[in-house]
Amino acid sequence: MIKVIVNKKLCKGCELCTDACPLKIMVLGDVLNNNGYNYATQKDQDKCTGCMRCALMCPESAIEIYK
Amino acid sequence: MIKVIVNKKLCKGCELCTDACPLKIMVLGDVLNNNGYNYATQKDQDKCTGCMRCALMCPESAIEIYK
Amino acid sequence: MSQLFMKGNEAIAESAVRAGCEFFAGYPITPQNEIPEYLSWRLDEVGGVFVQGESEVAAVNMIYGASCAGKRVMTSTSGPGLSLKAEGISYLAASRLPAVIVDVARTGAGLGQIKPGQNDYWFVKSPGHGGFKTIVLAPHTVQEAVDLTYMAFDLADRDLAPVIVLADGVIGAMMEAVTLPPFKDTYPDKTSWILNGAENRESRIISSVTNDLNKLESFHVYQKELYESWGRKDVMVESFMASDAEYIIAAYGTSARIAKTAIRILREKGIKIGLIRPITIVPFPYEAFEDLPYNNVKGILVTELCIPSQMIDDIQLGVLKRIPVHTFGRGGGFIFSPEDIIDELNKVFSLED
Amino acid sequence: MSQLFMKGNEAIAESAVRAGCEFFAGYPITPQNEIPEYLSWRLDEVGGVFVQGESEVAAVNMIYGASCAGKRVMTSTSGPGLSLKAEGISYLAASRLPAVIVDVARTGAGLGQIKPGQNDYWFVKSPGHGGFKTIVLAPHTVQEAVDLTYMAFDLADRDLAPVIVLADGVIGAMMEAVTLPPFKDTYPDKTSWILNGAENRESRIISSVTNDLNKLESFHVYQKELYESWGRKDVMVESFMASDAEYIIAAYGTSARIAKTAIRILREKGIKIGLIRPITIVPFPYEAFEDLPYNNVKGILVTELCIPSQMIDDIQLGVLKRIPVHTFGRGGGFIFSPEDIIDELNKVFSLED
Amino acid sequence: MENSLLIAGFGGQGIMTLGQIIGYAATKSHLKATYYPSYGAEQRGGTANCAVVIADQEIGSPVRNKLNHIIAMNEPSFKRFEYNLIDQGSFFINSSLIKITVKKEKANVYNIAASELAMDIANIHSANFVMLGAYIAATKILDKNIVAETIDDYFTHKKEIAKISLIAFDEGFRQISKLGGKGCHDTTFK
Amino acid sequence: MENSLLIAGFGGQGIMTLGQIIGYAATKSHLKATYYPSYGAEQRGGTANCAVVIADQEIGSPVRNKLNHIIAMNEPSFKRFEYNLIDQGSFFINSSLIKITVKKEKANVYNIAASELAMDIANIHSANFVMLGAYIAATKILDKNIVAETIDDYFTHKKEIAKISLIAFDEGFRQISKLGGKGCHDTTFK
Amino acid sequence: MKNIYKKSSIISENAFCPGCLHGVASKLIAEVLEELQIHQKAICVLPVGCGTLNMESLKLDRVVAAHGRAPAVATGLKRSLPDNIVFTYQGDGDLASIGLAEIIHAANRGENITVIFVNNSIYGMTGGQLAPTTLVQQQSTTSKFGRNTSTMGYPIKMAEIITQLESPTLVARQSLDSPRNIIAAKKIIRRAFENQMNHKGFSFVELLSNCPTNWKMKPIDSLDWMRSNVIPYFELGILKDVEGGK
Amino acid sequence: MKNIYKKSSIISENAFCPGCLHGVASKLIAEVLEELQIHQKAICVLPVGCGTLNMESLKLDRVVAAHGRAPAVATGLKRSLPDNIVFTYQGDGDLASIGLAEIIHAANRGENITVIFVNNSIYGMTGGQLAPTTLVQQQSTTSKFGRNTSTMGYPIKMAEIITQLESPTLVARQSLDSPRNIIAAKKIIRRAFENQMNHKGFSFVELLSNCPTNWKMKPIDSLDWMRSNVIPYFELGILKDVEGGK
Ligand SMILES: Cc1ncc(C[n+]2csc(CCOP(=O)(O)OP(=O)(O)O)c2C)c(N)n1
Ligand SMILES: Cc1ncc(C[n+]2csc(CCOP(=O)(O)OP(=O)(O)O)c2C)c(N)n1
Ligand code: SF4
Ligand code: SF4
Ligand code: SF4
Ligand code: SF4
Ligand code: SF4
Ligand code: SF4
Ligand SMILES: [Mg+2]
Ligand SMILES: [Mg+2]
Repeated sequence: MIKVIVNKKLCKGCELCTDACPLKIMVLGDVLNNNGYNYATQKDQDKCTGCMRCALMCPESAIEIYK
Repeated sequence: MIKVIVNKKLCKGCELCTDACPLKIMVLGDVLNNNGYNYATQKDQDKCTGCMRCALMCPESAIEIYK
Repeated sequence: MSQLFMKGNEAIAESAVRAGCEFFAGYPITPQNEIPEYLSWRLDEVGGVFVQGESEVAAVNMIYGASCAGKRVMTSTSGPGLSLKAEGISYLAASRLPAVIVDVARTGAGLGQIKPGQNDYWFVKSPGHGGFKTIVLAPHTVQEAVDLTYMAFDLADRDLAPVIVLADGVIGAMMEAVTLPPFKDTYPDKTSWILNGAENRESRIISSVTNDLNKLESFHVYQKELYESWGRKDVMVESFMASDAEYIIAAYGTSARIAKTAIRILREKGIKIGLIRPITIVPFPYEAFEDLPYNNVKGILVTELCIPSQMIDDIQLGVLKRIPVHTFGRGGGFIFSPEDIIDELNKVFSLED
Repeated sequence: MSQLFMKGNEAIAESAVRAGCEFFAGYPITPQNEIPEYLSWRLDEVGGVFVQGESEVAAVNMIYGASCAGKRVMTSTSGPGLSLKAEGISYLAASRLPAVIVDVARTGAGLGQIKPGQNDYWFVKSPGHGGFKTIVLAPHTVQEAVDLTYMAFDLADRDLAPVIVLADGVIGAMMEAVTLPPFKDTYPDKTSWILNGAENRESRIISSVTNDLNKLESFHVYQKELYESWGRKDVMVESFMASDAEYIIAAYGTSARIAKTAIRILREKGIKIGLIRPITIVPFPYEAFEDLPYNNVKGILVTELCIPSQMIDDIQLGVLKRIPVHTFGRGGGFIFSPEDIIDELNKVFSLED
Repeated sequence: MENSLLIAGFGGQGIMTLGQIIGYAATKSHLKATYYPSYGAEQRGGTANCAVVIADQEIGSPVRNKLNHIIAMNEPSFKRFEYNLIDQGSFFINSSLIKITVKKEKANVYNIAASELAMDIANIHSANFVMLGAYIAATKILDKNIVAETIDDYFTHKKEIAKISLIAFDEGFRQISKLGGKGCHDTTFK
Repeated sequence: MENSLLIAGFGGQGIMTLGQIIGYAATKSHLKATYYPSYGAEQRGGTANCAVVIADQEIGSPVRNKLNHIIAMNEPSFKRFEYNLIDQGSFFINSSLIKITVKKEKANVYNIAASELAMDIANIHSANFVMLGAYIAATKILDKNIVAETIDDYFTHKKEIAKISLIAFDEGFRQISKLGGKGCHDTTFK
Repeated sequence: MKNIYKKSSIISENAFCPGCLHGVASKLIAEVLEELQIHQKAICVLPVGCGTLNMESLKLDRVVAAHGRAPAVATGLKRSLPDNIVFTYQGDGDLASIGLAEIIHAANRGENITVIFVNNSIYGMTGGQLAPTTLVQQQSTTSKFGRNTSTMGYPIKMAEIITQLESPTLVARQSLDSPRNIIAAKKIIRRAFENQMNHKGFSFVELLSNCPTNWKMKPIDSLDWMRSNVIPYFELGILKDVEGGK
Repeated sequence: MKNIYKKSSIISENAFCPGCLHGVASKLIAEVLEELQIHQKAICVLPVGCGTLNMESLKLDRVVAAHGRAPAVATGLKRSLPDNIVFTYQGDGDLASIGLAEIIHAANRGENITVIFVNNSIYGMTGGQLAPTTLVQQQSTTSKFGRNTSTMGYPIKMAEIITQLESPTLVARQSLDSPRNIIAAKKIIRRAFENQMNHKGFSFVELLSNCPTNWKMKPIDSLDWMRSNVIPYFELGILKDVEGGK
């Protein structure tokens, strides 16, 4: 099982992870974080292959992946 | 006939012309000019081929050549 | 004349265009970026030349070259960039080349902060090696920034010398209504000294070096006389509610306009206070301070957007310690408010007691 | 101690080595070339580092880096090079980095001439943007150049600040007997602030910028206090035959030693004349002029190897126009003689009448 | 008359645009005006703010710490400037993003759900104009039509934005005019 | 005692070497000394000169325009400095290159055919040491042996040059000692 | 569960704009230094530019150099502390414009330092002016109508210029636009630091980056623009790699 | 009799040391300008260095730039006076050390100017310090034991670096050590000025020169040294020649 955790405090809602995810399962949520950004979440955890593309791409190091 | 004239006022006695002359007929004289330099003269006018090497080489443009 | 609501930096740039600036070279630095940005397209429109230099060093030397060609030239920068231009400004002065240099000052030495500050006062008093001075004009409103920039070109051409317009981050970044001056259509004739090819005339040299030491010394004597002449005819100073004042605020640029608000508030309370505002930093209006009615004036507060005070010595050269002179400033890019000035006045002079 | 007959520049360089200078970066410029030339081999001998920078800008930033590492560092230059170092000096001051900067002054703004001059006085009073000061030490003999250079390293380390040694072309180029100081063997501990890798400690930053404006403002307040403390404890001034003097020559560096000869000549004629010689230009010895016995002193002549006078304002801040102050100088690289000074004294004060 | 306004919020909320438009409109109205953006490192992410002074005489300081009016677009700026408001000053609050209540006494507080209203109109980016409408309606410091004209001029090359902005402006104005309406309530003299 | 000497000539005539050696020798003799080279653009080709002051007390100015002694190695420097000599001052003239006579009155003039004498010894480059010998002999300002030692030290890594220089120095000294000898005549109080 | 990707412990919340690849460049450096276990010996010389923002977030010894002068500052540091790891982090305005002489001379001297060059084709920090690396026809606030080659010349290829010099031992260019290129970038950054550890001399890594704020694009669009405009002009790859060093 | 070689009328007695090839470089420029009949349109931007000595002897409009900044000054002049002929005359300390950024950026912008670069491998004017072009092992007053590549790097090849850039249209290197090379040098100088007349953009001519004074050699020995040391390192030839220009 793969677990992708987005640190909502760090996320700036840039969407680079959503772009990088080959399965397009990273998306921005509706809620703003303290800095005023819509932060990213993984919408379909089961599909995730743990390819780490999202995490590699994230400029904020906001994504941690567990296996 | 070739005439090589050294402007003794300009000459700094650097010997570059003496080095450049294939016939080694440019030499430094014994007398100092106003700036304290032994200036160059042509010692064997007849041999001169007018090749202009001496004049080309002279950093002071001190050598004029007539033909 | 219609009024336009303009950003200080852009107003300075447009004023330069109207003053006939034909060549500008600069390098980005906050808080003056709108000057090069504006001129990058505006000069093209009027047939002038804009070059973004690879550095401030290059930029100042580019205007050096264009000034040799007789163009009206300008460069602009802020603190760190002014340091890098020091050698070039010294060369301009020593080569007798007119140029306008705008410094939109920020706070702090080193990189400091891009926040406003009046931190370059000491530096502009002799902005480079070799012992020279330039006229330094210090606007306190956007309108004045426009007017002084416009005037700077004429002064530069008159003296064949660089002239500095010393603004600060507030003046550069703020917007305010201005009336722009008309386009200049006549300029001083420079054909007698510029470089444009030695056709039908002797060849010329523009140089800050000469092997003729007597000539060099004559130039130094000329410089001395020039600076003295500035003191006689180019001093500009505003006296604001100062004629009957018992207390004087001495301030220039942004801190002067803040002081004006403080003075209005205090005058409403019946306190006799006024402002003496140097408009020219060089030549400094020493006389305005020398000739104060010392029987009436009780004290002076020098307010600047920097710590420590940089203007105090100039003030004392006029005041000669005859009355107490205090200083008040904020560093770190903070801007004091009119209320802060009032508090300080109360502290040092117990004004409202 | 044995006396060595040494060239000023080389003596300065050797003194730096003995003061523990471990890193020097410079760029050639006359009349200080013997400093980098000497250090290029000498530092290697003592395990230090010499780097010829690609420019003065690079050189000052190299010593900035080496100072971050805790080394005792120096750079040297003359006029135009000092302008190019202005930004770096400002960074050193704002980043609280110790460094010694030697300026062997020449004449004229721009390229000027490599002949001696005391032309950088104005400039070294605030040699860069942002409103900072450095201590400025001005030797008048080769021995004093040695001693002040030696001391400069300690002052720099004490204040964590750049210190300037302001010599001139005469001091740099002349030879004179000197006694060299011993090699320093203890240095201040810098381990609490230098960069050497964050091993077993928190990581550190050395920076002239901070986003914490309060911290920046505190630094500005600290600067103010530092400069005030210099005024209290670091002022150095020589009073030469001045205690009973009716006439005072004010001069520093080479012009002071020329003045000494003039004074000896005049004293032999019974004229009561003396010299006040600022050894520190910053902090300036205002008190020496404030506290003159004004009932006795009739006038002051400021002599400098430059035109116009650059020290006059500082003198007036002490004298406050209580007695006549005249200035005398030569520009263009000319050196006045003792007789020239005497002539000028006669002219302005009718001394020998 | 001399009135100092501070507009504050996140970078990207159109704070600067608002300040400039008020300045332009004041100039058009033959009033004196200054606009001063607080520029600085803080612009990246953090708060952005600008100061606008409008007066009928020469303006001294363009930056004030005693404010007649505040338009706060987000919580951090709300907190930062709350105590700079003078007594009897007016506080315009984007209640969509600010959930704290004004602690300061003697303030006129206008809560406008600007972000939500803007979303209803087109998108969140016109929330600033909703606030502008409310501000003009409540303070009457400038003529509504002149402000509207100014908005139109400002976006002269961006007709679509001009249209949306004007709708948002009207909506904000309407909220105050109909006082007590949805998302807006007057909490004077709390 | 305070004595000012100026040495002047063409670049390349060893002017600076001479000045420095006198300074070293004075220091060795426990006297005060300053040496100041006139550096500058003029070094390329034109004249080179240096000032040497020797004294038994602290030296003020290292550059004087009233000179006790002048050593002139060529005509241009002769002309340039002639009038800086004080009355009763001494003028050492390389008469091989200087064909003008001293116009100044009240001067001790020593004409030494230094270039020629040097050429006789080895080459023209030691003409300066011939002058030095004459200078020391005539003025006795420094001890002959100390000067000779200093020359030896100065060229410590150039034994050949040291040797020639010392011979030249001796020759110059001899010229004055035997006063009135070849190429040297005393024209006091002309 | 095993953590297979986590934030490097030597960086904290950064101050870059959303989607700015400065964040990626910085985290790669942090990761590499940590992996090589040299973060406690490392000294980072920051530029003036958006890279300066690292001063709050990179937990290493750091110094902020004057604009363009990082290579000179690094020279002073490394010559003083030859056993530490000294690197510069510089933008394209900083390195290729005002600091051109400093970078070329540090490279030419073969200083044993590592240079990380973040090339985003623009002056980010000051609001989007023309950089020496701005692409032909690209708009900026000082080239409103696009870069005009006849007055502004062509984008400078720094890696190619550095390669011309004798001393540098590793010169490479990579891009940060995609996970695949980020992996390659990390690899070459690692090589560049290993080079320094092995005393091989000067290493230069150019990283193509973006500036969504001043390019006035959404971050994801900026990546597309990089792929279709930036990368084709600035070819990726290792330009010089002297095995064994000097 | 016909005069077949005479002094150009636009130079007078120069102030260089005896045997210094600065004299040759200067006279070639004078000859070319006169032959092309552009001396009355020409403006010479002089450097700080021994080239400054031309200020007394070159009878053209001249300006002395700050050390290293001649290309920036020339940019200002040429942009202001596009119909004049603007050229810089620079030494190797001036151009390749302190002024490196200025020359590369002027070249990169493709300024329509001509650069004459007199490379004598040393700082002449200031008395013989190490220059960026000083040869490996060559002694100077700041490299007493010879240029040590591990701390001072390698001699910089400016013509090669300029060639890397897109904009320059003519880049060449010649030597002044012999009559034959002097003829070749004159030819390429002529081409470089023609290039400017034809609005082809930036031309760069590097001329290998000597400094007998600071090399501490007799002038004729300095020529030998050039032939056996300098020329082999700095290859002669035309490195770039874009026909038709831009
Ligand atoms: C001497 C000097 N000149 C100019 C500036 C202003 N300045 C700050 S950052 C910067 C350039 C930033 O561009 P770049 O180096 O490309 O970095 P980026 O922000 O794009 O990462 C400039 C010009 C300065 N601080 N100092
Ligand atoms: C800013 C500045 N730095 C240094 C100098 C001193 N300086 C004068 S000429 C020169 C270098 C000369 O070398 P080069 O450019 O090679 O010319 P050359 O004399 O060899 O022809 C230097 C460093 C100066 N005048 N200005
Ligand atoms: S890449 Fe990172 S910062 Fe950007 S949206 Fe995804 S998690 Fe957030
Ligand atoms: S690990 Fe791969 S598949 Fe999973 S969310 Fe990230 S990018 Fe998508
Ligand atoms: S080359 Fe010229 S200067 Fe040199 S010796 Fe010959 S004529 Fe004289
Ligand atoms: S022209 Fe030729 S042959 Fe005649 S002197 Fe000159 S070099 Fe010799
Ligand atoms: S301005 Fe550009 S380079 Fe700077 S942080 Fe923002 S996006 Fe990145
Ligand atoms: S110092 Fe060297 S380069 Fe300068 S003129 Fe003399 S020989 Fe030529
Ligand atoms: Mg960039
Ligand atoms: Mg050279």
